[in-house]
Amino acid sequence: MTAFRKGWRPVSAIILLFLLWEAASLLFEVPSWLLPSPSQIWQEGIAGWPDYRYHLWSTIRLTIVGFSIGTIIGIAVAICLHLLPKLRDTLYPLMILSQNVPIIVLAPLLVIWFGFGVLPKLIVITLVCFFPIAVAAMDGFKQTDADLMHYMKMAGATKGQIFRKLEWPFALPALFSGLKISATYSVMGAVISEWLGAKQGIGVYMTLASSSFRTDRVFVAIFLIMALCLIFFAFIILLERWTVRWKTKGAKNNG
Amino acid sequence: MTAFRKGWRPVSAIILLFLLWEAASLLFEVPSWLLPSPSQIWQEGIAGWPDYRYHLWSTIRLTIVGFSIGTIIGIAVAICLHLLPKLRDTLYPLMILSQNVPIIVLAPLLVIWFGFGVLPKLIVITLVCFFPIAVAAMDGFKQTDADLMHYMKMAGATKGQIFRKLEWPFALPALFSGLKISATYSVMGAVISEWLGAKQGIGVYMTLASSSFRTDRVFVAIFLIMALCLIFFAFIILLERWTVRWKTKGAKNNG
Amino acid sequence: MASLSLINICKSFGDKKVLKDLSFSIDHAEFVSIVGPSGSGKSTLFHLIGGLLQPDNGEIRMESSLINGKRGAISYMPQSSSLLPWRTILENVMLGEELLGKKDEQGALEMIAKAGLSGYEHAYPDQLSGGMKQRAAFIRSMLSPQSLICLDEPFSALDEFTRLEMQQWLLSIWEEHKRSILFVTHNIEEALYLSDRIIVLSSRPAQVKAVFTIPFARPRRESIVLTEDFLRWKKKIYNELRGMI
Amino acid sequence: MASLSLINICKSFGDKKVLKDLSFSIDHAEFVSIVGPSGSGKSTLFHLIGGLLQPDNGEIRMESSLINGKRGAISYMPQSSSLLPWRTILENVMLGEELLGKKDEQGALEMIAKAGLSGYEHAYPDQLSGGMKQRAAFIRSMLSPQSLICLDEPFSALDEFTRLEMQQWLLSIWEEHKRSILFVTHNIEEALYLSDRIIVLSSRPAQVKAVFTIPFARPRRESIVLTEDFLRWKKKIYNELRGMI
Amino acid sequence: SSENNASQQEDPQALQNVSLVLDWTPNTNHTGLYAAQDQGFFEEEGLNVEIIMPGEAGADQLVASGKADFGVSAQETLTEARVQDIPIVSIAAIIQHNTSGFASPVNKGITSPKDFEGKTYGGWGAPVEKAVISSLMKQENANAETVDIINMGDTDFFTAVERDIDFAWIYYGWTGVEAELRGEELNMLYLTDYSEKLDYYTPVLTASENTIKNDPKTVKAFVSAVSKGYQFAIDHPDEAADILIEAVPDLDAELVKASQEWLSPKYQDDASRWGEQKQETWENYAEWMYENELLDHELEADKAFTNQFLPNKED
Ligand SMILES: Nc1ncnc2c1ncn2[C@@H]1O[C@H](COP(=O)(O)OP(=O)(O)OP(=O)(O)O)[C@@H](O)[C@H]1O
Ligand SMILES: Nc1ncnc2c1ncn2[C@@H]1O[C@H](COP(=O)(O)OP(=O)(O)OP(=O)(O)O)[C@@H](O)[C@H]1O
Ligand SMILES: [Mg+2]
Ligand SMILES: [Mg+2]
Repeated sequence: MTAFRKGWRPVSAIILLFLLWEAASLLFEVPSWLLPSPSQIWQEGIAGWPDYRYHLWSTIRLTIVGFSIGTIIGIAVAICLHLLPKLRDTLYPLMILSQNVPIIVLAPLLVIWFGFGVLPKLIVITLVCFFPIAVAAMDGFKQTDADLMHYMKMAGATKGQIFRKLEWPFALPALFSGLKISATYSVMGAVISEWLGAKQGIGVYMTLASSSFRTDRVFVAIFLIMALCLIFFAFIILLERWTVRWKTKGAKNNG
Repeated sequence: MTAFRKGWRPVSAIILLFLLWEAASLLFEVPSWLLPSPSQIWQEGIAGWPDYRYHLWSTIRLTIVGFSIGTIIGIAVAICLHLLPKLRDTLYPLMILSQNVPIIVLAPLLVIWFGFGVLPKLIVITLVCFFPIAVAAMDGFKQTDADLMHYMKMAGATKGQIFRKLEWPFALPALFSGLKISATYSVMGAVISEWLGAKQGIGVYMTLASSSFRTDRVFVAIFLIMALCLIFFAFIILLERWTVRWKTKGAKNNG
Repeated sequence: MASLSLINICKSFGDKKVLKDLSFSIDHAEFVSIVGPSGSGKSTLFHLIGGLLQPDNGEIRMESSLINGKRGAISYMPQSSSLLPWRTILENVMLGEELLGKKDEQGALEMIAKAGLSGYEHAYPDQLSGGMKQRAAFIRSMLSPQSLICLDEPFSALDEFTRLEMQQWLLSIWEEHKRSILFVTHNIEEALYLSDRIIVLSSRPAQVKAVFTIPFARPRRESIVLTEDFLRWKKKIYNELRGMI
Repeated sequence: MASLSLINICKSFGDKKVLKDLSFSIDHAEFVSIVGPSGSGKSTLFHLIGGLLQPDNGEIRMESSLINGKRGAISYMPQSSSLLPWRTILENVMLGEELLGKKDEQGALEMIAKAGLSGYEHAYPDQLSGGMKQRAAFIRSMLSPQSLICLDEPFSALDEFTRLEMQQWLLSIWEEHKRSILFVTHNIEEALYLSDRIIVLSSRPAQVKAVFTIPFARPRRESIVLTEDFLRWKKKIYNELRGMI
Repeated sequence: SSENNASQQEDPQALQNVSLVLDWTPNTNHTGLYAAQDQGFFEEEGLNVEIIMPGEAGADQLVASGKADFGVSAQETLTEARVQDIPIVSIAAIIQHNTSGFASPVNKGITSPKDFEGKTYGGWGAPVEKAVISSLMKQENANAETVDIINMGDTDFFTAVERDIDFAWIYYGWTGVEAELRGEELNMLYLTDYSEKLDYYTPVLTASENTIKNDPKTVKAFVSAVSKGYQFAIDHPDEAADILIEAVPDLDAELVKASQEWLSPKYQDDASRWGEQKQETWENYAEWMYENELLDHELEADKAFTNQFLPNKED
C-alpha cells in the first residue's frame, strides 16, 4: 500500500510506457484512427477540455453517489446477513444471482421500469459496487479471531456489542479489500450506466466519439476514466490507512 | 457459507419469487415481449434446448478456461507483487488502471492485435477475473499474524518458506473471498467476450434473441447464465471448505 | 445460599471426556483457587461457567438461578490475554465495563498506574511485553462489575515481585469490595497465600480430588509464606497433586 | 571462544530505551538463565539474538561471526506459543526441522509422547489447553537442530509436576546433545535448578545487574531443591531482584 | 434560436412534453429532428421534444411500452417486432431508399456478390445477414456456404477490415462517407441494386399503437414538425449540418458535413413527399423475410405503417 507514497515508481513506469507507445506510433506509422499516439491524445485532451468537462462532472457526481449507495447497501447487506444467519442462508445465493443478470439485458428493463432518469443508472452502479463489498465484509466478519470472540461472549457482550466492538473492527481490513475492488468498478459502472441512455457523461462522450470515428477522443475518455478510478482508489487507501492505523502503529517491530 | 447445505431456504425463496412473478404476469397482463412469465420462459427453456445447447457448451468451456487462466494470473501477480515490494509499488497502480479500460473500447484493439479467435476472449475474461483475486490475495498476505511471522523469521525461514508455510495458508480465506467474487464475474466475462465476435455462446444466443425481440429467449439466456454462475460459486465454496477445513475442525467450541 | 454452585457437571469434546461429575460451590465473598494438572479441564470449567460452552450434563447455578449457557454473569480473565489489537490499553481495560454500560476512565487510569503500566495507557497491545499484556487483561477483569471474578492463571507471566505486588493488590481489592473469586493457578504458594479454599482437580477427566480449607487469618501478610504452617500446607497439597501424575 | 556473545547492545522503541549497553556471553554447551522484571526487555533480547530486530548499537556474535540481524542461527521458543493454526500438533512440532530441510517424524512422535501429548498428534492447536500448546512449542524448539536454543518462559503455563517433568527432560536432552541454552524464566527455583549461570537484568532500560555462577554438580537431582545450599542461593537471587523493584 | 427561447418563456405551459428515442448515436439520419427542434418547428406545433440516446436499451420496446412517445427504428426490426406482437407502428420513412450495402476495401477485390465466395463477412450475428448474403449470391449462382460469417460485435468497420474481415454491412451515408474522408477506397454493393425486395425503409419514425389511437393530434403535430425539419435539411444541407454539430458538439464536424451533403438529397428522393411509405415495400420485405424463414408468421403489412399523419401534399 505504499504504492502512492512511493509514487515515482508507477509514474515512471507509465511514462516509459507512453514513450514506447509514442515511439512505436512514429516508427510503424500507425494511422491515428486506429491507434492515436500519446501526443495526439494529449493534444485532444487539452483542446477538448471545454467540450468534455461537463461530461466529466456529470460522471463524477454519478460515480460518487452510486458508489456511496453501493457501499452503504453492501455493508448493510453484509451486516444483516451476518447477524441473521437464516436470512443469509436464504439471500446469499440470490445475491450471487443478482451479479449475473447481464446489465446489458437488465438495461432495457430498468429503463422501461424507471424511465430515463437517474434512478436506473444508480441501480446499475449500485449493483456493480455492492457485491464485492458485501462478500468481503461477510468473509471478514466470519474470520474473527476465536480467542477474542470467546472473551467477548464470556464477558456477556450482546450480539450487537460483539458486532460493534469486535467483528466490525476485525473485518475492517477485509472490508477495505472489498471497497478497493468496488471503487475500481464504480467508475466503469457509471460509464456503463450512461450507455443506458444519458445526455451527458464520459460514457456518452465516448459513444459519440466512437461512432464518429474519433479514436483520439475515445482515448481521452479512456484516460479520464482511468484517472477517475485511480483517484477513487487512492482515496480508499487513504481512508484505510487512517482507519486501521493501529495496524501500522502497533506492529512496529513487524520487521 | 452453509448456504448450500441448507439449500431449502434459498430454493424456497426463489420459488416464492417465481410464483409472485407468475401471479403478477397473469394479474396485470404484462405483454410477454415486455416481461414474459416464468412459465413461458420455462417452456421456451425446454423447447429451445436443442437450439442453445451448443451455445451453452461453448460458453462453459470458455468460462472454465478463462477463469482458470484468470485465477492463475491473479495468484501469480499477487505472489510476485507481494514478494517483490518494489515491483508492487510500480505495478499495483497499473493493475488498477487495467481494470478501468472499458472492455467495449478495448475490444477493437484486441481484435486488431489478436483477430477474432479465442485469444481476445480469453484476455477479456482474464482481465475481469484476475483483479479481485489479486487484490484479495495481496491483502491476505499482508495481514499475516505478526506473532507467527516473528516466529518464522526467528526460526530462519527463508522468504520462500515464510511465504509457502505461513503467508500462503494464512491468506487462503482471503484468497477464497476473491475467488468467489471472480467466479461470479467469470461467466459474465465470458458472455461479454462473446459480444466481441463469436460464432456461438450464450452471449451470441442472447444478442440474437434480443435483436429479434424474443424476450422469452433473452430470459432463458439470463437464467442459463445465472445457473452457470451458481454452479461455479458452489464449486468454489466446496473447494474452500475442503481446503481450509482446519478452521471448522479446529474451532469446535467457537460457539 | 452459595454464590456459585456447580452440580455434577460433565463435559466431553468429541469422545474425550474432560469433566466428569464435577461439583463444588463458592460462597459470597469467598476466594477459591483451583489447581490441577495441565490439560485437566480448568479453562474448560471457566468456559462452562461463563456460558461459552454448555455442559453435557449437570447444573451451574448462580445464587439460585440456573446459568447453564448464560453469558455475562461473571467477570473473566482468559488464559491468553485476548486484548483487542486495535484498542489502546486504556480502551482495552475499560472494555468489560463498557459492555455493561458504565465507563470510569479515572478509575481505569488509577488501576493502570497501580499495575505499573503508567506511560502505556495509549500504547497498543502489540507494543507490550507478555507480562504487561497479562496485567492489562487482569485490570480489565478487575474493572468489570460482576460479583464473581474468574481468573485463569492471571500471573503466570510475571516475575516474582510483580506477581507479589499483583497478589497483594488483588487481595486488597477483594477485601475492600468483597467479590467472589475463582482463581486458576499452577503455583501452590500463590493459591495458599490468596485463598480461603483450594480445590484440587484430578487429571482428565477432571473430578474434584480434594478440597482444602485454608485457615490463615486475614488480612494476610507477605511474611506468611515463610512460616512453618505455610510450608506444611504446601507439602500437603503438593503431595495431593503428585499422587495424580 | 564463546558460543554467543553480546557486546554493548542498545535498543530503543521510539523514545523508550529498552536495552542499554548490555553485554554477556554463553559458552558452548552452557545453560544460562535470564531473570528480570516483567517488561524489562528479555523477549526483546531474544528478538535481537534471533535477528528479528537490529540492535541500535553493539554486536551480537555467534562463534566469531557477527550475526546482527541474521536469522535462523538459533532455535527459538516464543513467549506466546505461536503454533500455526492450520497444522496439526505433529506438523507444528516438525516445523523448525522442516525449515532446515530434514524431518524426522519418528523422533517427533517420541517427543510428543514424552511431553504427555500422545493422542493429540493430529489435533489442531485450537483443541489444546494453554499448557499443552506451550509444551508443543517447546518440543518444536527442541527438535530444531541449531546449537543454541533460546527459550522464553517455556514452562510458565504448566503445573508444578508437569513443569518438573519438562525440566528434567530438558536437562536430559541438554546433557545428551550438549547444546547451549538461553532460558528466560520468572521462577528463581527453576533457574537455579537448571542453570550453570544466572543473569539478572535490571528493570527498563535493562542492564546486566548481576551474574551468578551456580556451583551445583551435574547431573542434578530433583531433591537438590530441598537442600540448604539451594535455599541460600534462592534468597541471594531473590534479594538481588528485589533490590530493583 | 433566440426567438424560440422567447416563445418558450412566453408560454411554457402550452407546450406539451414529448420524448423521442433515437436508434443509435445522433447522426445525419437524425438531422431533420434536430433541425425541427432548432428552427422551432416543434414549438410551433405546441411540442417540447426531448431527444434521448437509447444506449443499450433499444428504442422499440421503450416506445411500445410508452416510456418514450416516439422513436427511430428501421423496417427490418419493426417487422420482426410486430411479428412478436410488439405494438409499434412506423409513422414516416426518414430515407426513401435503403442506403445500406456491403462494403469492402478495394484491395479485397469484391465487386459483385459472386466475389463473396471464400471471403469472411463481419456482422452482428443476426440470421437476416446470412439470408441477405445468400439471396444476393443466389442471383449470381454463387455458393453462400463458402462465406465465413463472423460476429464482430462492437468492432468498427475500419478496424475489422484491418484484420480477418473482408466485407461488412454499412450505411454509406455515414461509414462510407467517413471512408471517403479518409481517402480509403471502398467497393460498395448496395442492396437496392440487387433486389427490389431489399429496398426497405431504414430508418423510420415510430409511435406505439396506443399513442396513435389515443393521441392522434400529438402524432400529427409531431410528424408535421419533423417533416418541416427534414424539408429544411433537404433545402439547406450546410445549415442543417451546423445545427446537428451544435446540438451534439462531440460529433466529428467534418464527417457530419460531408455526410449531410451526401444524404440530404436522399431523404425524399423520388417520393412525392418526405416520409411517404408504400404498402408494397412493407409487403415485399416481409414476404422476403418469411420466405427466408426469418419470421414465425406473416406480417400484416397494412398495420405496420401509416401515412395518415404526414402533412398533405398541398402543405
Ligand atoms: N475445542 C476443543 N476441542 C477439543 N478438545 C478440546 C477443546 N478445548 C479443550 N479441549 C481439551 O480439553 C482438555 C482440557 O482443556 P483445558 O484448556 O480446559 O485445560 P486446562 O486445565 O486449562 O489446562 P492448562 O493448565 O494447560 O491451561 C484438554 O485435553 C484439551 O485438549
Ligand atoms: N513493538 C514494540 N513497540 C514499542 N515498544 C515495545 C515493542 N515491543 C516491546 N516494547 C517495549 O519493550 C519493553 C520490553 O519488552 P519485552 O517484551 O522485551 O519485555 P520482557 O522482559 O519480555 O517482559 P515479560 O517478562 O513481561 O515478557 C516493554 O516496555 C515494551 O513495552
Ligand atoms: Mg487452561
Ligand atoms: Mg517477554
